[in-house]
Amino acid sequence: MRRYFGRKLLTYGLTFFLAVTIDWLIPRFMPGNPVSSMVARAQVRPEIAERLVDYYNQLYGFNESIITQYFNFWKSLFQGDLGTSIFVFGQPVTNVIMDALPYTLGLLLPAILLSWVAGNKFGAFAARSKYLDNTLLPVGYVLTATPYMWLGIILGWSLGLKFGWFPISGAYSFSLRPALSWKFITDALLHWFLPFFSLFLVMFGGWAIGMRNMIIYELEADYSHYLEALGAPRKLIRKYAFRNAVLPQLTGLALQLGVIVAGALVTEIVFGYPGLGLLVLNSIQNQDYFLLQGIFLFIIAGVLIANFLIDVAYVLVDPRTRIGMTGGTA
Amino acid sequence: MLKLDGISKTYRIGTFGGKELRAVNNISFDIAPGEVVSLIGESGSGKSTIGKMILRLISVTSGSILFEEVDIATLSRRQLRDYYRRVQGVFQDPFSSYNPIFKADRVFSIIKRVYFRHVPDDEWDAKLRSSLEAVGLNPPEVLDKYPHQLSGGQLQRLLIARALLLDIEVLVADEIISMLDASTRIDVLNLLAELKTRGLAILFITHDLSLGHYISEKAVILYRGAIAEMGTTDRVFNNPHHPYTQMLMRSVPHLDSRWEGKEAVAEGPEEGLLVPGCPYFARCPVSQRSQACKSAIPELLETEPGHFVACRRYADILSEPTPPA
Amino acid sequence: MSRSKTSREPISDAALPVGIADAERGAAEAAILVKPTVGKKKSEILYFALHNPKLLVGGSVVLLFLILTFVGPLLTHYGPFEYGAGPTNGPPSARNWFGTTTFGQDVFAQFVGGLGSTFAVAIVGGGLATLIGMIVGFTAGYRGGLVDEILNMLTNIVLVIPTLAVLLIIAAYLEVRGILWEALFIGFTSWPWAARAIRAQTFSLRNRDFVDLARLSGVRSHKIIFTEIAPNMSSYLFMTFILMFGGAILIAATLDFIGLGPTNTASLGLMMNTAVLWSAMHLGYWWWFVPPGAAITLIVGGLYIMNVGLDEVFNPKLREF
Amino acid sequence: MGLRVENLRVYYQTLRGDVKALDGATFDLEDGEIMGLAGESGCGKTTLGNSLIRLGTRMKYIEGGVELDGVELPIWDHDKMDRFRYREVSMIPQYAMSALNPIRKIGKMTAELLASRGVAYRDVLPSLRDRLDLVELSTDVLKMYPIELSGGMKQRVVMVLSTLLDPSLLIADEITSALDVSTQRAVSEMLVEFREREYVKSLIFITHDVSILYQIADSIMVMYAGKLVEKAPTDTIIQEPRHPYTKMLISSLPQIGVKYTEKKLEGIPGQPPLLLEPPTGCRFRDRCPVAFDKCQEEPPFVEIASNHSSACWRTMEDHAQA
Repeated sequence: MRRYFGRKLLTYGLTFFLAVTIDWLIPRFMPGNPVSSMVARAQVRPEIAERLVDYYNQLYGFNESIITQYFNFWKSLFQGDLGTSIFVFGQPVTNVIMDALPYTLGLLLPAILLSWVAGNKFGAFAARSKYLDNTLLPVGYVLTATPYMWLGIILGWSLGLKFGWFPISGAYSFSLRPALSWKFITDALLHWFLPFFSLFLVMFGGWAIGMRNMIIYELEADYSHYLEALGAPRKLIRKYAFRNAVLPQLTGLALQLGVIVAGALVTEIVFGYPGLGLLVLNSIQNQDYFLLQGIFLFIIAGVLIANFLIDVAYVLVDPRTRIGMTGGTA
Repeated sequence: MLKLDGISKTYRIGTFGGKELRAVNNISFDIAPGEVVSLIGESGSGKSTIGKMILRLISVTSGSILFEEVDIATLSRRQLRDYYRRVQGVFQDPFSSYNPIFKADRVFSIIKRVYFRHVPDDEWDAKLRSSLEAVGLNPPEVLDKYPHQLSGGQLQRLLIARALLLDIEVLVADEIISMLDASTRIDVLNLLAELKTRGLAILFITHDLSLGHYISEKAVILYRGAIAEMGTTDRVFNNPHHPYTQMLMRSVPHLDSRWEGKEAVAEGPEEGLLVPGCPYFARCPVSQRSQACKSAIPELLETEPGHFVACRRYADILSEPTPPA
Repeated sequence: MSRSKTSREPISDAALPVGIADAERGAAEAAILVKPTVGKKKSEILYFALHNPKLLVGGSVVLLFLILTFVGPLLTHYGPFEYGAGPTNGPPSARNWFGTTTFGQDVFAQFVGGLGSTFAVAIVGGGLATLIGMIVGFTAGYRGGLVDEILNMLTNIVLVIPTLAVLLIIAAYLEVRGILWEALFIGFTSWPWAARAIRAQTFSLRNRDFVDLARLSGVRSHKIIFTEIAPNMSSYLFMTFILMFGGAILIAATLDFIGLGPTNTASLGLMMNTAVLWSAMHLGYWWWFVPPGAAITLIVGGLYIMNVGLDEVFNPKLREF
Repeated sequence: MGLRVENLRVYYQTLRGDVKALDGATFDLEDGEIMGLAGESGCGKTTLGNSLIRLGTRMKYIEGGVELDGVELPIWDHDKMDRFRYREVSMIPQYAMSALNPIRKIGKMTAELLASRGVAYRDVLPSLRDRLDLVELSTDVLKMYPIELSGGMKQRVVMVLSTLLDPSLLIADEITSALDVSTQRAVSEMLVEFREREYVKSLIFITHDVSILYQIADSIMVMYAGKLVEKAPTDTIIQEPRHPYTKMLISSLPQIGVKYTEKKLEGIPGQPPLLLEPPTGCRFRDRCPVAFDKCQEEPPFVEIASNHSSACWRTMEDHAQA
């Protein structure tokens, strides 16, 4: 058991280290110097611009040797100091991100979990008969082929604008202040629903197809045939097949996280939902490099942690990995 | 001609070390020109691993394989190519030995391109036809056909014909008939026996004792990677010394005598795991199972001319002149 | 190194002559996993391909958009970004089939231009991803041992890193971005999926005896990969490319939508980006944002369904009858 | 009262039409009888075995009746057969080593399976323990996962599981072919013990290895290309087979003590026919050394001596003159 997690931690540690290095390297090797292009946009007279460039270089330590820059980058990273944001002037990057994070997580976590459970149940159901298979499955394929943002726009336009059931921008109406009042919560939920629903639908299609294929494969496995030969009821056979088919879907979830996070960011942009997605868009438009780098690190850390949690869940759920590792074979 | 000198093969399980699995443990025997040696062992005995090591498909962990006194591990790519002109192999599953999306006779065009590039086509066709007929195949029936259009027996014979084209001296036959039906199996076996009369040395790898007895002059009985007993086939089969061989003789279903007594199920420790003493210790019924058996690996002793046994029981007796009880 | 057990399996699961194989299949058939194409006659595969509904539907959808990419620009005499092609925010009309944007640009022209760039990015990006996937997959699958270990770790690392986050950094600093940059980026970040699939298939083929037989005939290992293993997987490689192609379209659209796509050419993602920025959704200019998204969904959906059809053609086990 | 099978015909649906895998089988099986079912790959023995309990996905029932202990088995109807499965007829499959659900403890799976068949695990536990002892497995196997057991152990668990409800007929399909010689003998002897202790009333033991049948079977039935060829008590089949195919098959089996140099054995030339369009008349006709024009007509599978039936015009002739 220890060796299994040891190897996993090593991979994730290496990945984080590599990601942080990329994050630090890119600004240094890209054409043009971030500070000078930042100052140039301020359109000040040349001699002032020059002093500004020195000031910032000195402030951000660009003038020190590469190695020391790298170390103090790591040092500041551990102190949680990711530099100050340009877009939200003067605010430390960490605070800006911390404000936006709850919205993204509030959107992402329920969408992932609910779509995973519903998708698997639906996929198993669709594999029950040929008729269901031919009617419901193409829907799954279309859903999973839809770009996240486009489904967001379509839902926003149809359910939001045309039918007017749901608000289509922002996290809560401007007239309200965040408070634990019932009124505010319902309003926030209404704003939350469309981005959540569009994320949910796209992921739902993917899990349904994955489960349908896995279940058909498991129903053809030897243990299913054996149970059938002993006259076991369809319900028991299908229950075992589902249990076995869910395991690869769990690893599938871990591998899809990168794509899902990207989907969440763009969906936020469509609905103007104040999460990391909107932050990304604004920082790109305002060339706020430090905020961008901060968001990059948060996303990487989040995905790695999620992957590790899924690995832990997998070992708990699948006895074979548990037994296999401890060399328990008789 | 081909000499195995104390060869072993160990596999590391798990990426960073962890358990070590010894599939083959210090095996030594040799194959003389024109001699048929049967290598008999059950699954997990390491017999196929030995076959693959001789064909240099897998590396040897320790010890060396000498072909005409030259260690094959030292052969360069070009020398290896010449080695394959004189030593060839045929494998167990006829349908896995052919690339399913090409015609079956492509195995011939591959060796033509590598070894007989400058032989004119008509001469090559004649050579091909004669080797096909030599293995009892009728050329128009088997040429220009996909593997799935031919039977297991025909496919194996094609491989033997391929080996004959290279006019090899040693053929490693790894369970080549175990997947054939009883009726076609015996014809391929007879074919091998006839090749022996043409001076071909064969290492016949099998788990079936009766096949081994039918065709070979020398028999090597393997158990969990080590030689249990070795010698001329008659001596080993008619007068087995090692308890494992005796148990095998008792368990093999005959067509003329029924099993007597009872045979317990043997669930020894997991295959290949490093066992300090005699590998057969866990299942050995012999009463004098002494501490010596548990601690040291018995070496191969010659109990009678041309008959070797790896069992502690014979070591003590041999030191005294009287024959075993 | 997996040790093959020499269990005396009387029924070989490979393709015995059809009559015998099927007669004795019984339980053995259920245990057969996805197998590379068995050397069926080419005409037979073609026959099943032409009669597979999923393949036909998916294929024709993709073909339709491909034709539209070439024919489209001839049908409209406006450039994708040309102003004054019609009234601002005009709904679809005879003059502007897909209506116009807030700047009076012809949506149909943008749409057709966008299609072209999306296909270009997807082909180059998807192709590059499949190529790298093949190189990594073949080497890891064939070589095994330590090489396999290292390549596997590399694959897992690239797989775990959210590619979008990496692009955030690169694109933010890159002023001028063209289609080629985007395609290269997609190719270099989405290959792990292909590598994993090809590695698994190569590993299963490598243990087949015909690879050992080729080695016994003095054939060198890279030649074995390309003359013995790869041809067996040709259908598999084609299907992997289709998935990579579809994936590339989706990623490209996402990048363009965030504004990290090419700055100088029209693309479906960019159309949706400008539509959202100028709140076409809030104002109800559906003709501005429906076509680009619909095109992507139909193309990628068509590709996926085509892939399922191909899988049924090449892998008879999945075929229900 | 045992098993009566009357002209059973089961085909395989393939893309190019129906493979006549089992083309009319008529035989009886008495209570307490262990019948060996022998034949080469492709002869239809697995198809016959499967059709008595569960038709595979691509198997198609054509015609024929099966009667067990006087009751007709509805083998053509998958759901109706459930009532008989496990209680009356059970099976040790060819894939026994991978037949256990990998993510379920063996005891738990047995309990759920029995519960689904309306049997309480508690009532069966004592006899389950005895049977595990018989197959030399300790009872803490019930608390383990299948991955923790070796192939041989998993197969013995399946042997116990399949016979837990004392079925009248047990079908064992190629259970010894993947085992080592020593385990092979032990497992075969265990099956005989199952019959002695009346865990099963009658047993069909399917294998291509005739010498195993000589050790444990009371009678042997040989099949060729989807047809029954000969059925007789074991000693008769081995010592004085009457059908040409059986004779050639037995004589081609190498035995310890037989050497190539002394007695060269003969195989059977040619290959079995493809069953997509099987030849008319006797299907062994092209490979049979004693074939004559009468063989154009299909020989019936009839009794040519007491408890000895065969399907060959030659054997009927000798029987008529004898």
